[in-house]
Amino acid sequence: MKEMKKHAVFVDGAITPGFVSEALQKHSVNKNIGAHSLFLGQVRNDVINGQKVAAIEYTAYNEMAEEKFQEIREAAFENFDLICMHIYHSLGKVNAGEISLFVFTSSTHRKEAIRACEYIVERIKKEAPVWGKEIFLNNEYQWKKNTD
Amino acid sequence: MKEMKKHAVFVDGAITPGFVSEALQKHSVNKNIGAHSLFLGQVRNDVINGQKVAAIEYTAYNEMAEEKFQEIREAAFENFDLICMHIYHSLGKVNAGEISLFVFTSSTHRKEAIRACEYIVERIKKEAPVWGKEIFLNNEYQWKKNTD
Amino acid sequence: MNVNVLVFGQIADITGKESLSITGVASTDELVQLLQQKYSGLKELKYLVAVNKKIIQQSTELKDNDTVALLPPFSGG
Amino acid sequence: MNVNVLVFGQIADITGKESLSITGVASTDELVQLLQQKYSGLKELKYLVAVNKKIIQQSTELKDNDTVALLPPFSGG
Repeated sequence: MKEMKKHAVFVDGAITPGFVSEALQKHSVNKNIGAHSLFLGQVRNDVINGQKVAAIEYTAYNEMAEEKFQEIREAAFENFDLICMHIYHSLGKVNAGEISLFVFTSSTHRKEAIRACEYIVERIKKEAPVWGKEIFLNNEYQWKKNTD
Repeated sequence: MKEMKKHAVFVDGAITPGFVSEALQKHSVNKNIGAHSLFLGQVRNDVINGQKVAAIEYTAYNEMAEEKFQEIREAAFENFDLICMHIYHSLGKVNAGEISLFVFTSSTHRKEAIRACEYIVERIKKEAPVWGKEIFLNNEYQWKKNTD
Repeated sequence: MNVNVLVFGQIADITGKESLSITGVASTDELVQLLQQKYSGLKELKYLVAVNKKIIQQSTELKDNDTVALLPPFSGG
Repeated sequence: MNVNVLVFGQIADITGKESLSITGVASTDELVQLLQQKYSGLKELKYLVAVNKKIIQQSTELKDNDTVALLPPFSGG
């Protein structure tokens, strides 16, 4: 039986720049990596109907999301020549200007890393059962809509 | 006369994970950014004719390279809907496992950031007058060849 | 027979809670009809239905203790 | 008339120095011929020629104090 390594994806609150640099630092020991591609989603303070977004509060169908992230992970390794990859997504409140999604792919060559990263980001946006509640400065809210 | 802002690209030695996190941190104040795309080139310890690469030593035709980076920068802003972009490239010795190129694009939406980042990386590889000398563990060397 | 129903996002706003326990429905179509009677706001919303974490495209028979989730459009990232 | 010649990478390995001062050449073709006589290893190398930081595709007339660079294939990043 193939053992499935567990990969934690959900992070409580914002993903910090320090978290990103630690992730990078860990990969310096893997000296057959030639290219890293990183995507970071940052919360915007959009103005919607005159109200400014102060934060997004993320919730998820955790068990289903974890299975989906695992499925995306396996598909990425199957479709691209990757050495490693990581997905981190916030749950809970993330303020405007903070980071809520971090996708990190590493490969021997740049094109595989870049394409895999984009592939993973697109699948997460379309397929991961995660919802963002846009909380305005006046404490009202609306449910976020993802653009294509 | 249009004033041209100077953008330092060359960095002495390796680009550290801490440098990357500081760059990210600085962009948290820009709250109309929704997506960052980062490319990081890492030096591989390739084995070539039985010899393992220990480091790459980078040299450049600095004045021409700076003009080329500025040209790529302007073309990126013209072709993509970017909020900001940064290029950092090492000069001097960078050990295997360390980072020698850092391209950083930020946009409102993910697709523009991702595509601009790839565009910039490809142009740097093809057009920037920079040379890497692969130094082997036994102190012999050869001049690096970029793959397509 | 009992099924667990999980709701998320704006659907949870309508139901006022994130999970419901429903008895006496044999299929997802029956379940959705029952929920629409109970929560009329549900009719105006777009959502996918998942049974035991798998998204279904057409009405699916339900077994005791199945988990059905109503998933409004995803907006992660 | 004097031109400054800059060489890089494996070309600097052949010349043993990174810059040369050359007099009495009127065009880039003349300059390259002179350098190939002086450094025969140059004939086996691929390189581009830049005059005052602009890459040229064909022989170009040189003026006093122009800077000509011989650029082997780039390998940055």
